[in-house]
Formats: sequence, C-alpha cells, structure tokens
Amino acid sequence: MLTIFLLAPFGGSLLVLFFPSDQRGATAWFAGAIALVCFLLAAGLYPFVTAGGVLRFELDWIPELGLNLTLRMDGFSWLFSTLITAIGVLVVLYARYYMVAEDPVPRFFALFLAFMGSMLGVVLSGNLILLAVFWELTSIMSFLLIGYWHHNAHARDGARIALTMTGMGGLSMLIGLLLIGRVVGSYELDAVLASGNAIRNDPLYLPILILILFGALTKSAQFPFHFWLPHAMAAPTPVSAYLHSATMVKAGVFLLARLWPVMAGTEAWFWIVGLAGLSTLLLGAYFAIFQQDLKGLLAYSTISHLGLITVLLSLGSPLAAVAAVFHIVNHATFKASLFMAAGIIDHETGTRDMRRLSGLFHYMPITATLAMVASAAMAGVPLLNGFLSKEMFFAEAIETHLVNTLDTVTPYVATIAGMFAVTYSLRFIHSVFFGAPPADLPKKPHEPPRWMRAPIEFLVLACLVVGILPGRTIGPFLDTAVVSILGDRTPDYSLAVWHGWNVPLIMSFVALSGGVGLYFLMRSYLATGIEGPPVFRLLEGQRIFERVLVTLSWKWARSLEQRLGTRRLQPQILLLVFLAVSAAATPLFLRGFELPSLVIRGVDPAFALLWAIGIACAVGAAYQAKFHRLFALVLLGGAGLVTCITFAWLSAPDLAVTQLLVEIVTTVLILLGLRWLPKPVQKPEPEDIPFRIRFRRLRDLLLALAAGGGMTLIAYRVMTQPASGTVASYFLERAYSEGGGTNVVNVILVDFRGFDTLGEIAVLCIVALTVFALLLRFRPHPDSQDIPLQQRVQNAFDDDHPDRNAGDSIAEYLHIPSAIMRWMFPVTGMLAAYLFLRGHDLPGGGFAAGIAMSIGFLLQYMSGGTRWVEERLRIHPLRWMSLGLLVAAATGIGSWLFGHPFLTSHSQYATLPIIGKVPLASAILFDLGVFSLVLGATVLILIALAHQSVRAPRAHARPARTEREAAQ
Amino acid sequence: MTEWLHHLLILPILVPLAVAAALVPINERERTLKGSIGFVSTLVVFVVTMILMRLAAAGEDSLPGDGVYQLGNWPAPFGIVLVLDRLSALLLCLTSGLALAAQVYSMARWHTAGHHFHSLVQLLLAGLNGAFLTGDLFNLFVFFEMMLAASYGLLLHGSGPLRVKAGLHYVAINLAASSLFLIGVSLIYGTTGTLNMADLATKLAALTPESRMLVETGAALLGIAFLVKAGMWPLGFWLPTAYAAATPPAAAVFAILTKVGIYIILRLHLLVFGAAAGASAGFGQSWLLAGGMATIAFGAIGVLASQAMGRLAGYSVLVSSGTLLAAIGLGHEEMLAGALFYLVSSTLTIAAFFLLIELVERGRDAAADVLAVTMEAYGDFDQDEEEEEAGVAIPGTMAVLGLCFSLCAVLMAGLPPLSGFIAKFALLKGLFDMSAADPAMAISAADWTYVTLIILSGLAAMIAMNRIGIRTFWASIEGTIPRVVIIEITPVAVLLAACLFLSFQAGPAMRYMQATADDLLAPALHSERVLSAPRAGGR
Amino acid sequence: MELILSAGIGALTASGVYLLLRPRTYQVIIGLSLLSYAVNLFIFGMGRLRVNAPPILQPGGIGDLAHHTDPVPQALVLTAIVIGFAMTALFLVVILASRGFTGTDHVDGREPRGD
Amino acid sequence: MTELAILWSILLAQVMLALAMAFALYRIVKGPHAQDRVLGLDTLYINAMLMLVAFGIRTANTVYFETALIIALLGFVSSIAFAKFLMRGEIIE
Amino acid sequence: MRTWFPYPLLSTALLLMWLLLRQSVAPGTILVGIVLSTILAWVMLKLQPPRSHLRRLGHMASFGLHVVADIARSNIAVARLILRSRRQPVRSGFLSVDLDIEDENALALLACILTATPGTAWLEHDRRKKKLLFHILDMDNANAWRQTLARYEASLKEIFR
Amino acid sequence: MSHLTDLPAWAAIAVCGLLLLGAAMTLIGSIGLLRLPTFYDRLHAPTITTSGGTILVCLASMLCFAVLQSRWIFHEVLIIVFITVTTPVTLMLLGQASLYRHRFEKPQDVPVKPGPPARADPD
Ligand code: NA
Ligand code: NA
Repeated sequence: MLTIFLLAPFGGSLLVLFFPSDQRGATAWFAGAIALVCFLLAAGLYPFVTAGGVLRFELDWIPELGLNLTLRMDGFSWLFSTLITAIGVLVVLYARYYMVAEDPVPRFFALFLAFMGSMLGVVLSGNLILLAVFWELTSIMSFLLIGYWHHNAHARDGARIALTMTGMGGLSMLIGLLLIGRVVGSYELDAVLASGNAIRNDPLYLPILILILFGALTKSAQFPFHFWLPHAMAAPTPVSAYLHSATMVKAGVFLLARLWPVMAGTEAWFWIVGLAGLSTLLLGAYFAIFQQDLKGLLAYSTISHLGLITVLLSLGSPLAAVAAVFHIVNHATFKASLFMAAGIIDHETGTRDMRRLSGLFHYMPITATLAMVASAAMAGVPLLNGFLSKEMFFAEAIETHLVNTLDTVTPYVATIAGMFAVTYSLRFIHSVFFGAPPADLPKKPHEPPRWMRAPIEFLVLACLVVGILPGRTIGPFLDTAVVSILGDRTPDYSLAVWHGWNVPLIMSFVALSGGVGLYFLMRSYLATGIEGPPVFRLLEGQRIFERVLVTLSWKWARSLEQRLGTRRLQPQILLLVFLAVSAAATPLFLRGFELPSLVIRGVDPAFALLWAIGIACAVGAAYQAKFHRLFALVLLGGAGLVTCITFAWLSAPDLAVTQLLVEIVTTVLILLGLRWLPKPVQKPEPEDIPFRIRFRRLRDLLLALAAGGGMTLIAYRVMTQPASGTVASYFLERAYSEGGGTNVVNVILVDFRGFDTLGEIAVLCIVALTVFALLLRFRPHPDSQDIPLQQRVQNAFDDDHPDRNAGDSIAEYLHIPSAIMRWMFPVTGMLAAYLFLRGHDLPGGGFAAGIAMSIGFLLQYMSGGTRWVEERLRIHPLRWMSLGLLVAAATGIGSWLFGHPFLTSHSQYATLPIIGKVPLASAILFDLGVFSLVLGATVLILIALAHQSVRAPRAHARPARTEREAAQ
Repeated sequence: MTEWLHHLLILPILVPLAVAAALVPINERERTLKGSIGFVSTLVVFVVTMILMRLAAAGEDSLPGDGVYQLGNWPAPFGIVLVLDRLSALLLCLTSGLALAAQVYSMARWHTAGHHFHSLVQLLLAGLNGAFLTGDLFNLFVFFEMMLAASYGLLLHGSGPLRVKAGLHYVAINLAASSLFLIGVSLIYGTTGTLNMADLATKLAALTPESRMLVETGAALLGIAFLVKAGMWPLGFWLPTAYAAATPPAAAVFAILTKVGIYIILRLHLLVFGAAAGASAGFGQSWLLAGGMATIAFGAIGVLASQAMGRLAGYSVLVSSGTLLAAIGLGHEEMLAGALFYLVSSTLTIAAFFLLIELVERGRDAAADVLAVTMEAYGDFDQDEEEEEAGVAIPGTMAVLGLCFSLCAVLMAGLPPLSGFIAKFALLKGLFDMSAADPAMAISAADWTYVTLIILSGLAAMIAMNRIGIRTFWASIEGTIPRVVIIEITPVAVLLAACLFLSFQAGPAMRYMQATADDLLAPALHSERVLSAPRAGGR
Repeated sequence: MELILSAGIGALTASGVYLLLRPRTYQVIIGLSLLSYAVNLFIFGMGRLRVNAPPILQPGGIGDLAHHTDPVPQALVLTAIVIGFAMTALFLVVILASRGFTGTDHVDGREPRGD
Repeated sequence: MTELAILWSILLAQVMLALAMAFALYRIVKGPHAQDRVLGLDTLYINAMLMLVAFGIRTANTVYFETALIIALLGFVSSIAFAKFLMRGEIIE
Repeated sequence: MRTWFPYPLLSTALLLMWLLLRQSVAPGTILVGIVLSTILAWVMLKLQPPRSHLRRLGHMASFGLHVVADIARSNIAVARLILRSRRQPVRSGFLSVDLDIEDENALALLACILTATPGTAWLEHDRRKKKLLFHILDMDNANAWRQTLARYEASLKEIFR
Repeated sequence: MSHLTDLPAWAAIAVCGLLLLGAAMTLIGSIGLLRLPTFYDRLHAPTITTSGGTILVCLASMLCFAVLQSRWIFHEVLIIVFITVTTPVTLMLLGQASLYRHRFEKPQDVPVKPGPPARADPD
C-alpha cells in the first residue's frame, strides 16, 4: 500500500514526460488524477494510524549497509502526507489554468509529481538514510522546478542558490544522521526513536545536533540561511504555492519534529533552535513589510512563520510541539491560498509589483475577498485557523522553559512579530485591492476562470472551518499526529476558540492593534516605493552569499589551483624526483642505513678506466645537451658503449649485443629527428645568466646529485650483500632439460617468462603504430620546412655550374660509399640469420636479429635515399608487425592443443637427412614472431621519420602519396 | 571441459592482442570493418569477463584452476602466473565495459581522426587486463608499459598542438615514473630473490633488517610510480590537461587508467604489507592518507576552478583517486567494500561524462566558433575528412543530453539516490562504524578530515556541475541543437544505466564488494592459492 | 667492481636526472636515455656482479648459481632495453611534433616569459 | 709463473686499450670540429671492440665474440649517420 | 645457373661467412648456408648493385699480397710518424691524381685499400673528370704514393675488366 | 678465472706478444688522434687501429682459441674483413663532409673541388 502510495507520483512523473507538449489539459488532468489518487489513498490509510498505530513496509535495498526501503506511516507522517497530496491536487488544478499554452507542461507536471513523490518519501521514510535520500531529491526537484523558466536569469539564480543552500544542508544532515546511526547501531527510525537517551548522552550529541540542525534550518529557510527562499519566487507561482506551504520548507520543520523526541530538551537544542527561530520570526516579519513584490512579501512571511514553528519546537515542551504541528497545517492552508491569489493577480494584471497595483477589488471581488480572509488568517485574526495556533504560540511563549535570557525575551519578540504580521497582511490587502483604480497595468484585470479560483475557495473555506470549529474538524487528526510524536508524553490541550481573557489574548490584541497602527504610520515610507527594509536592505544575504560563493568557489579556487598545481613540466618532474628521493630515503633513514665497509677487491684498472670514460661521457652529455646537440649525442653514444662493454665484461653477452644494436638505432633515430628541431639557443656569457636561473640550476644539480648518490648507495649496498636464494636456480637447473636451450637468458625470454616478451613486443608494436599515426599528421614548423642549409648550398653549386646536373653533389658524395653499403645488405641479413638461429643456445635471439636486419634496411635508406630504396624493395612493415605478433600469440595458443597453458614450450629434436638433428622447440617459432615484429616496428619507425624529409617540402602538393608510401 | 574453461583466464589479454595484430595491416579506409572487428573482440572480452566475474563471485573454488593460470606451465613463484580473484574480475569487467562503450562511440566520427585507433584500443585493453590479472611484479611492469604506450597513442590520436603538448608532458612524466618502477622492482628482486607478489608476501616477515630496509625502499619507489598514475597530489598535475586534451573515447577509457595505480597500491598494500608483513606492516599508509587527502582537496579546488568541462572531468578523476587513496590510507577495514563500490561507480560516471562532454559542447552556439578554433588547434579532420554519417538530430536531443548531464552531475556530486551517493554513504558508514563496537575508539582527527573532504568535494562537484550545467543547458537556449548520432549517445546512456543498475542493485553489488574486501583482507589464503596451484599435465 | 659500477650508475643517474629537469626537449630526451642506461645497469647489478660466468650452459648441462651468474636480471634488462628503446622513439616523435606545432623546443610548448 | 705473465700481459694490453679509448674520448671532448668528435666516437667503437676481443682472450670464452663482431660490422652505421648529417643536414633523403 | 645464383661471388662469400660464424662444416650447416646465401642473393637482385666481371684470379692473389705488405709497411711508418710528431711535426697535404677506373666495385676496393693503408685517406672522387683527391700524412712520400696508386690502378684494371 | 694456463708455452708467448703488439698499435693510433694537428691528419690515425691493431689482436685471439679448442677455425677473420670494409666508408664520408664544411667556411685552407672552380661564397 505504502509503496503504491510512493510509487504513484514517480511513475506518473515518468508517464507524464511522454505526453505531447501541446496537451496542456490532458497532462494536467492526468497529473491531477495521480495526485488525487494519492490523496485518496492517504485518506484511506487513516484508520491504520489512529491511536498510535504505525504502518510499515520494508523492502531490501542494501541490507549490508543498513539501508533499506523502509516506509513507515504514523500519525504525524499521515498528517503530512495528506497535506502534501491535498495541496498537491489543488495546485495541479490551479496550474492547469495558470500555465500558458506555450509552456512545455509535461516537463512541469513531471517535475511536480516527482517533487511530490520526494516529499512524500521524506515524510514516509522509516530509515534515516532513506530520509536523506528523499531529502536531497526534494532539493534537486525543487531546483528544477524553480529553474523551470530557465530562460529567465532570476529563475536560474534562484534555482542555483536554492540547490546550493539546501544541498549543503542535506550533506551536513547526512553526516549527522550517519553519526546517529553509529550511536544507535541502526538507521531504522523505530530504533532511533527508541534511543533518545543514548543519543542525548553520547559525546557525539553536539556534533550530531549541529549537523542535523544545519540541514533542517537551511531547508526551512531559517535565519541566517533564509535568503534562498525569496529568490525561489522566480518559480512559476503554483510551484511557490506548493514549495512554501506544504512542502520543501516544511521538510525542515518536519525533521525537527520527527527527531524532536530524541534530540530536543537539551540546553544546546534550546539555544540553537530557539535563537534561529526567534530571529527568523522577527526578521522575516520585519522584512515582509517592506517588500514591493507580492510574492516577496509572502516569501518573507513564510520565513517568519517557519521561524514561529521552529521556536515552538525549540522550547522542548510537549504543548509547544502540539502548537507547532497545528501551525504547520494552518500555515499550509492560508499560505497556499495566498500564493495562488498572488498568482491570479499576476496572471490577470501582468504584474506583482505592489507599487503598480491598487483598487483591484473592483475588478475581482471574489478573489479579493478570498485573499482578505486568507491574509486575516495569516495575521492571526480570530475565528480563523491562524489565530488558534498563534494563540497557542503566545501561550507557550510566556511559559518559562529554561531560565535564561532567550526564554525571557520570547514573549516580547513574539508579540512584536505578531504585530509585524498584521502590518504586512494589511499591506497586502490594502495596497492591492483598495485605493485608486490601477493606472497602467499590462493587462486589463478581471476575475480568473472559475476553476482556477476553486482551489483558493476550498483552502479559505478550510481556514474558516478550522478557525471556527477546530475541535470538530482538525482535532482528531491533530491528535493522531501529536500522539505519534509525543507518545505517552502527549499533554492535554484544548482547541477551543475561546479560552477566556488571558495573557495570550491580550498579546493578540496588542499585535492586532499595534500592527494596524504600524501600517498607517508607515504608509508614507512605504509609498516611497523603496524596495526592502531600511538598514537591512544593504545587508542582503543573497548577495553576501553570492559574493562568498564566487570568492570561494571561483576566485580562490582558481588562484589556489594555480598555486597548488602547475601546468609546466619542469616543476612536475622536480616534484616527482624530489618525492622519489625522499620516499626512497625514508626507509633507509628510519631503519638506520649503514654504509657497508669499502672493500676494494678485484678492482680492474681497465674496468676503472672504462668507467672513468663512461662517467665523463655522461657528465659531458648533461653539460652539452643544450648548446651542442651533436656533441651531446656523440657523448651519449660513448656512455652507451661503456654500458655495453660493461655488460659483456660482467657475464651478460646477450645484453651487450642488444644494448649495442639498440644504441646504433637510437643514435640514427635521434639524428633523423635533429633536423626538425630549432637551432639550439646561443650559449650566453656566464655573467649574463640571471641569478634565478643559476639558482634553479644549482637546485636541480643538488637534487640530481642526491638521486645519483642514492642510486650509488643502494646499488653498492645490494651488490655487496650476499645473494639470497633466488628463483634463478630453478631456471638454471631446468633451462636445458625442460626449456631445451643452453642460453638461460634466452630460455627465460621465450619460455620461462615468455609472457613478458609477448608484452614487450606488443609495446614495440604500439609505439610503432603511434609514431606512424602521429607522423602522418606531422606538420613541420615553417622554419624547418626548407631543406637544410648544406643541401641548399650544394644544390646551388650544382645549379651554378653548367657541366653539373642537379643532385651531382650528393651522388658524388655517396658514389663509392654506397657501393660498399649496398653489398652490406646481404651480409647484415646473414648476421641476422645467425643471431636468430643461435639465440636459444648462445647469445642472440629474435630481438637482436630483428634489430640487426632493420639496420641493414637503414643502411640502404642512407645510401640510396627513400625513393631509390622504395622503387626497388617493397617493404611492408605493418604486415611484418602483424605477422610477428600473430605468430607469437599463435605459438602460445598452440600449446592448448596439448592440454597445456598458454605459451608452454614444446621442444624435441627431429633428425632430418643430411642436416642431422634439428631442435624443434616451439620457442623458436615464438622467437620468429619476435623477429618479425621487431623488424617491422623498427623499420616502420625509422621510415616514417625519414619520410618526413621527402614529404615536408612538398607537403601540400602530394600528401596522399607519401602517406601511402609510408603505409607500405 | 574444465581444461578449456581454464583458458578463459587468459582470453581477456589474448583476444584483444591478437585482434589488434590482425587489424594492423588492414587498410585505414576500411574503418568500419576495423571498428566492427574491434567491437566484436571487445564484446567477446566483455562476455568472458562477465563469466569470470560470475565464477569469481561464487568463490575461488569454483574458478577453473583455482583462478591461477600458469603461463608456460611454470609454477609460481618461478614462472609468471595470472591470478583471478573477485577484485581482478571486477576490474576486468569494468575495463571491458568501458572499452566497449568507447569503441561504439568512436565509430560515429572519432576513429577517423587518425590511424590505427581500433588497434590501439585493443592493445590498451590487453594492457589493462594484463595489469589486473598478473601476479608477477615485473610482468606488471610490462603490462603497465603496454597500457601506457597504448594510452600515449590514444592521447595523441588526432594529433594537434593541444594534444601533442599534453602528450609531451604525459609521456615525459610517465617515462620518469617507469624508471622508478624498474628500480623498485629490481631492488625487491635483488633483496628477496623473487618477483611473484604472493611469494614476496610470504617472504617479507622473515627478512633481515637490512633486507627489509631495502625492500621498503624498493616498495617506496614503486609506490611513487603508481601514485603518479593514480594522480596523487603533487604528482598528478599532468592529468587534467592530458585527459581534457584526449579525444572523448580515449578519455573515457582513461577513466580506468588511474584506477590501475590504485588497484596495485591496494593489492600490494594488503597482500604484501598486510598484518603478516611483520615490522613492515602498514608500510607507507600515512603517506597515502596525507597524499590522498591533499588530492581530494586539490581535485575539488580544480573542479571548482574549471571553466571547461573537460578539465572539470579531469579534476573529478583526481577527486576520485584521492578519495580512494585516502580510504586506503585510513586503514579501516570496514571501509574497503565501500571504497571498491566507489571505484566502480566513479569510474563509470567519469567515463560517461567524458563521452558526454563533446556531444554537449558540440551544440553550444556561443562556443561554435571557439570550437572551430579548437578543432583547428586539435588538428581534427584536416586530412581525413570523410563522408560524415548523417547526424540525425533526434528529437529532444537537448533533453536527452540534459538528462544525461544531470545524471552525471548527481553521480559526481554524490547526491542521492544514485550510486555516487551509495558509494559515499558506504565509505562514511564504514568509517563511522569501524569503532562503533569499541566505544573507547573515538573518531580521529584524520577521520573527521576525511569526512569533511568527502562532503566538501561532493559540494564542489555540485556547485561546479550546477554552474556549467546552467550555463550550457539553461542560459544558451538559442544554441543550435547538436547533431548527435544514436551510436554516440547510446554508450553514454548505457554507462549511466550501469550506474543506475548499480544503484538499484546496490545490495548484491555491496555483497560482492564485501566478499572482495574479505578476500583482500586474507592475504595468506591468496598466497597459498597462488603458490600451491598444481601444474597442468605431466611436465 | 661493485664500487666502480655503482659510481657509474650514480653518475649516469645524476646526469640523467639533471637533464630531465631542464627546459629543452632535446635535453630531456638525452636525459631519459642516460637514465635508462643507469636503470638498466642497476637492474643488472641486482643479480650481483660476476666476471666470466655467463648464464650459458654446457649442452645437456645443469646450471647452478655457483658457476653462472643470475640470468633473471639479465632477462629483465633485455625487456627493459626494448621498452626503453620504444619509448625513446615515441618521445622523440612527440617532441618533434610538439616543435612542429608550437615552433619552440621548450618542454612547455612556449618560451618562458622573462627568462 | 707463466700464468702470472699471461695475466699481466693481458691486463697490460687491456689498460693500453682503455687508454686508447680515453684518448679517443679526449678527441670527442676537445673537438674542435664536429667531424673530430665523430672520428673520436668511431675510434672509441673500434677500441672498445678490440677491448672485447682482448677480454675474450683473457677469459678464454668465445661468447663475447658476437659483440665484437657486431661492432665491426654495424658500429660504423652511427658514424656514417653523423657524417651524412654533417654533410647534408639530414641522413635519409 | 645465373637465375639461381645471380651473384656467385657474393653467394660464395656469404656461405663462407656463414660457415665461419657457425664454426662448422657439417653438411647441415652448409645446406642452411647455401639456402640463406641464395635467398639473400635474390634479395640483392632487387637492389641492382653494379656487377663486375672478375678475371685473372691468380693476379688477384699477388695483388693481395702486395697490398698486405704495403699496409704492414705503412703501419710502421705512420706509427713512427705519430710517435715523433711532437718533436718533428708531420708535413701532410692533399694530393690530386688522375684515376681511370670506371668500375664502381673496383673503385670501392681501391678505396678500402687506400683507407686501410695508414698514411693515405681517400677523400673525393670525381667520376666525370676521373680525378681522385686524397690526403697523405707524409708529403715527403708523395711521389711514392703516386706510384703505388698507379700500380694499384693497373692491377685493378687487370682484374676488373 | 681463465683456462689460459692450458696453453702451451709457445702459444702463450705468441698470444701475449700479438695481443700486446696489437694493443700498442691501437694505442699509437689513438695517440695520433690525440696529437696530430689537423682534422685531415687525424683522419689517418684510426687506420692504424683498424689495420694493424685489429689484425694483430684478432690474430692473437685466433691463435689462442685455435690452440685451446684444437680447432682451426678463425671467425675473427670476419672482424678483420668487416672492419676493413666498413671503416673506409666512415672515413670517406667524414673526410668529404669535412672538406665541404671547410670549403664553405674557410675555402682557402683546402683544395677546391676537382673540376669546375667552386665559388668562394656559395650563398
Ligand atoms: Na499598491
Ligand atoms: Na688510410
């Protein structure tokens, strides 16, 4: 039952979305029907909740987190549900006429229904977290509703502020509710309501209180968080009527009332809630007087009335709680009707500005009468419902609850606020409906359509009936609601209209007469037409909030983002290195790093000299890389060579071979790239270098030394430590017997850890593809688009001499060398074949072979040039790559056929005639894949780069062709 | 039968790898063919990972071969093994799902922006899956590089000055980080003689103080390398720029890249430096905590400071990383399941958002000429302007985009009722619950800071998304309606639908996460499973 | 031996790191190359240094760590060399592309102000 | 005795070769022309190759031969790339 | 035969290289070597290297011996030159001579020989003018070098015809 | 650490002698690189290394392994051949590049291009 109750609005909302946007009537009827069904359901559920009865429904959502769809309806939530649905029905009816035909109403009604559903969810949640969920949903939906006319800047601002404020509150409340869950051990409302003492006595009580109150007070627009509400007026009036009467702002007081049994009654509660409520009550009423916008006046009045309810709840007395609940209902009725009336006025006259409105009674007497009754209820005139609850409030205000200043001032504040309420109510009526006929209204006013007025009529009737016969009408329902909050603490109270001559009545009288007096005193000031109250006008909460928000969330955020972050590379790398050095040093420092004693054993002078050269090369390269690129590259080659010799020296022939080959290709690669870099900057005179740069260099140098020193220390420490038992023994023992090869390194690469190799060639493949794709889009800078200076000089030389043809210089230059280089091609091929075939037993392997072969190709490119080579050799690097990767993968998959996991190697020897025993390890096939891929990828990278020279000068002429060439 | 089922474990790596290889030589003009092959491949991987996740959900015992796959039939710790458990299965599934979405999306237009897009996506997928599956530290490096290399390619896809500049920084920083990775791994090998993570876990407690010191140094360097990938402040400044510069489908897949760093940190932290690590237990935790919190704060600030949606999304990635890192750093076991849920939810959201951004910005009238400039700046479509598929301006395009945007906003801000909220709720509940049983254990200052940061970062996301959303959808009503192809919006919708599914099925999802967390908190069982897995066949 | 090699690794690292922190793309690529030498040697050193004990078995033989050096770091270095080579190539092309688009060889794609 | 003599003479040879490398480095550093540096690098390569051959003799192990062979066959590639760069400003036209 | 072995000398050399590399003359090795060298020669066909027809292989051997002797002699000479260079600076210079060899391979061989011979450095050859510019370390020997070069030229013309 | 002690005395002496001589020639070549005054002079220095040095050292190696393994196989021949073939390419290209650069920068120091007279200032 409860689920249907809750699902109906959401389901309806979804369905409404599919209505065509020009079907205003049908849409409204459908939405109204949904709301009506809900209302009837609520009404029908009444018998279940009388006398402390509770309806429950539970559906698992996330039981692990204690968050379930627990719906729970007691008297209080029943009262609220009824209010929400009843006013919902009326507002839909009203909106049917209010919204103009051009508006896309399906969206409006969809949002409206969803909002109604969320609000119902808030009041029906039996789980605190679920409540928070619906709570935020109301914020989101109200945001969308307020911003419904989003082409209007006010609507956008109002929506944004409302969401920001209530969203903030909701987040804070969530934490509070989570903390309650921690204290209670459950989020179920029943459990929480039963643990009042535990909560109030917990050390976390104060944080819980503050966090939850922040949520509730922001939602209920309590001072100083009230300012979002007036701006929410930018919403269509039906929305305002709904949000400000029965829903949204009432969610805050609903929560206060809901948690009243567990939270209220402490001094902290009294102070925080009371202070907020009192100031809101007073200031809201005061501000309301000075509004020029009808809806603005009503908005501030709403704020004030919510303050009243809050004050009642703050007092901690059961009787006050009763009054609070009663006023919630009363306020909903008269405020909804007033908003609708304001909407009608707006609708019929085209303005809501009280400065322009007057004498409307003549044009719309019925509406005027209705509005007058409703404002009288708002002002607290006897025989209307507002009077009753206000009386109860006055009565509670003079009671002493706690002995402190706040309690003492309450009655005075209450009276003054009451006075203000009379003043603004009077103003509303007097300035709009009486006085001279309106002068220049955008439209000629007349009575609204019959059914547009009907909701107001119904509500005003309710005000009257309740005001005259409270006990017969609202009495039992109020009782049901109050019992569900207070339980056995429910006090005796009477809802009679007449209680005799008592202090509250005198206060009411003072307020009424004072209010009327005040209005006439202030008429002259109000006539000046200044918007907003004196003094406070300057202190506009919304503007302050906007300022703060913009400052915090935009200005400060931007400057902080720039200060705390950077988009430059150098600082990022600096931080990275610094953190790496620190991170590595921390364990060393904490665990007491001790330098192992320096044992100079087996120092080989040749090796030492070798490394002296290596170090000199490294340092030199670092020193020269900026001003002498070629020089630095030569030195880099020297350092690489020393590394290579070191590998060979220290029993790693495979590494030496690979390092050497890679070294050669890398050098060629960088040389290919050098042509596209700008001229290096000129080395400045030492005295020209500014201090800042010197400092930076010194800092970087120190950091680099720290990094280098750290590496030295760690490396030395580990290398002088005896080796612990490593997995290597396993490989050494099995390389031949199970891996079928004597070169253990190669067996590891293609068998034991063949998967690494597969990944590694994939990396090479990816890089080659990336390089290729990037170079296809390569746009040389204009400076480097021309052919290099040397070539220009040589070409000019050829051109200037009649006996020379173009290109003679280069032809002569390469004449003899290229003859030799061409013959090197098959020799390189032979070397590659040799390296490949011996890999499994001796240094070599697919990778080395692939690189060697690609150097063979490279040589041909260098000697003959791109065109020459490609006219003769058809190289398909992409196919080589694809083939290589597929062969390697297929070899791995092959082992599935033998029931073994991927990449399981199978080695056996086949005896062939003449050739003899031939090793047939599947690893060789795998290595063939490696070879093919490496060859393809390396050639692709080199050629793609080399092609830029061919393509660049004629980039615009024939881009497509060179692309095709490169693709082959 | 079981034998063959066992090979499922390697398919998430092998299928995309082989398909990528097969796609390479196909002519670029056959983009649709390439895309279709890639799509089928990713779909296969997705199905496989779904099956694996189902199997893993039922418990490790129901996994073929106990979830351990010995490559080359060499047992751990000697050979490389793939290890499947609930966590890796989850991430595999997430990865392939994202890849699927990105791939479909790209086929509308983005794959024409450069060459070999589909191969690179497949290779990225293989790299990511490998990183999630491998149980070997060095093999992890290889897959990391594979993943990174592919991400370089995808980031540079389409070329243009902005991408190239971002790519330069991205590559440079990651190359430096990769060096740290290598140093760390080799240092660990040099002192413990093993590369297998499970084996390492068993060896750590018995180390001599000196070796322990060196292993910790290695681990610290590894940590820095992973934190660079995870984007921890102050190591993640490259991230927003790079992610914002990438083409949308690439950026969507990148949403998972940072999670790889976090995944490894989580894994190593709990497996190797768990309670059984002796004196090294909880190594580096306080760094993670401080760094994670700083990252949340910086990310939130960046979210607020972002004018462009791309950067906003990039900073959201940082917030998400920071949230997870700090959660790990807090060390509350109760938060683990929530953290995992958060990981999934935030990744899906951000991926969807990255895909959405471009669609939304396409229609912005005021930005139209700006967009033209950016197109120029990015160098898009300057050469391969092919016949553009007719962009059907579906009715209500703006409404659909707006709805998707709102969902993203709600998810990113962690507002109810969607999975973003549930994730944060789960995290915070775990945090508050950790000491509920023991009243003496108060909520520490660090806990409070974390809570505050979580809330504030959500708020920041709300404010920023609100601001940008209003500007885009409400303020510029006159903007032209973007031409969006169905296959572009569908992936966004599907990713968001996944979030919705996660929201409504949060119960089962949380159960899975809880079981995953329980797995992670029992490292000894994991190690034993890996090290005692039987070899196949008689070898 | 150990001392010399560690000093060499340190020098290569320091030079590489220093260049990595410099503003010109060419400096960075040379720095990365130097750093990768250092890292490769470091990995290699983790298997301890041995002269004339290459991990190459006699046919049919069974190896052991007493007569052969540790082959594992060597295999790792081989992988690292290949990946390092690939990355150098990629980075090179990226810096060339960056130069082509931005006109400068500064790592940030624009000349620093006021320097 | 022979053993010692052999070891010492090989060591002496290696030191001489290392010195030769050092001189080549000197030329690289000193220049003054770019071609001098390239010439120095080429010499460095050849000296290093001879160093490897000598090392092979010293360890009586032939597995180091490949490296030397590759230097002999392919070591000149980077040198000619440099040379061509000096001559033409780019190495593949 | 030509179709199978387009460059017999190349194939032979490659086979020899293979055998030296494999350090074996087992039938299997030879077979693999023949296959490889044949394949590589076919690939070479595509590069269209200049062909040469060698004659008088006997003459080649004596030419080779001469060259080796020359190289050995100049090694010693140049070594002395270097060692005394501090006291007595070398007097080096360029030398331009006519060189009437057309065959590219012969020229390449000559270049190798001259370069391998310390004291001479091949610099520039003008195909059209048939002039060779080379550099010699010891100008005092300029005439001797001219004669040597003429001798080489004659021998090479004999062999490559 | 080495099996060199297995060599018969004559072989050991020969190997050591050849090796030392080769190393010395190499060193002299490098000294030439160090000392000789102009680039063109220095161009000659490495040829001592590539011819004398390489041949002698490789001979030492050949002899050594031939005696040690009792097999008359000289794969070091390949090194000699390759060095002899490849070094000229480097030196020729370097020499010509240098010549070009000199003609461009300081044309008076080097001979003009054989054939038509080169312009002093080509650009
Ligand atoms: Na008026
Ligand atoms: Na010579």
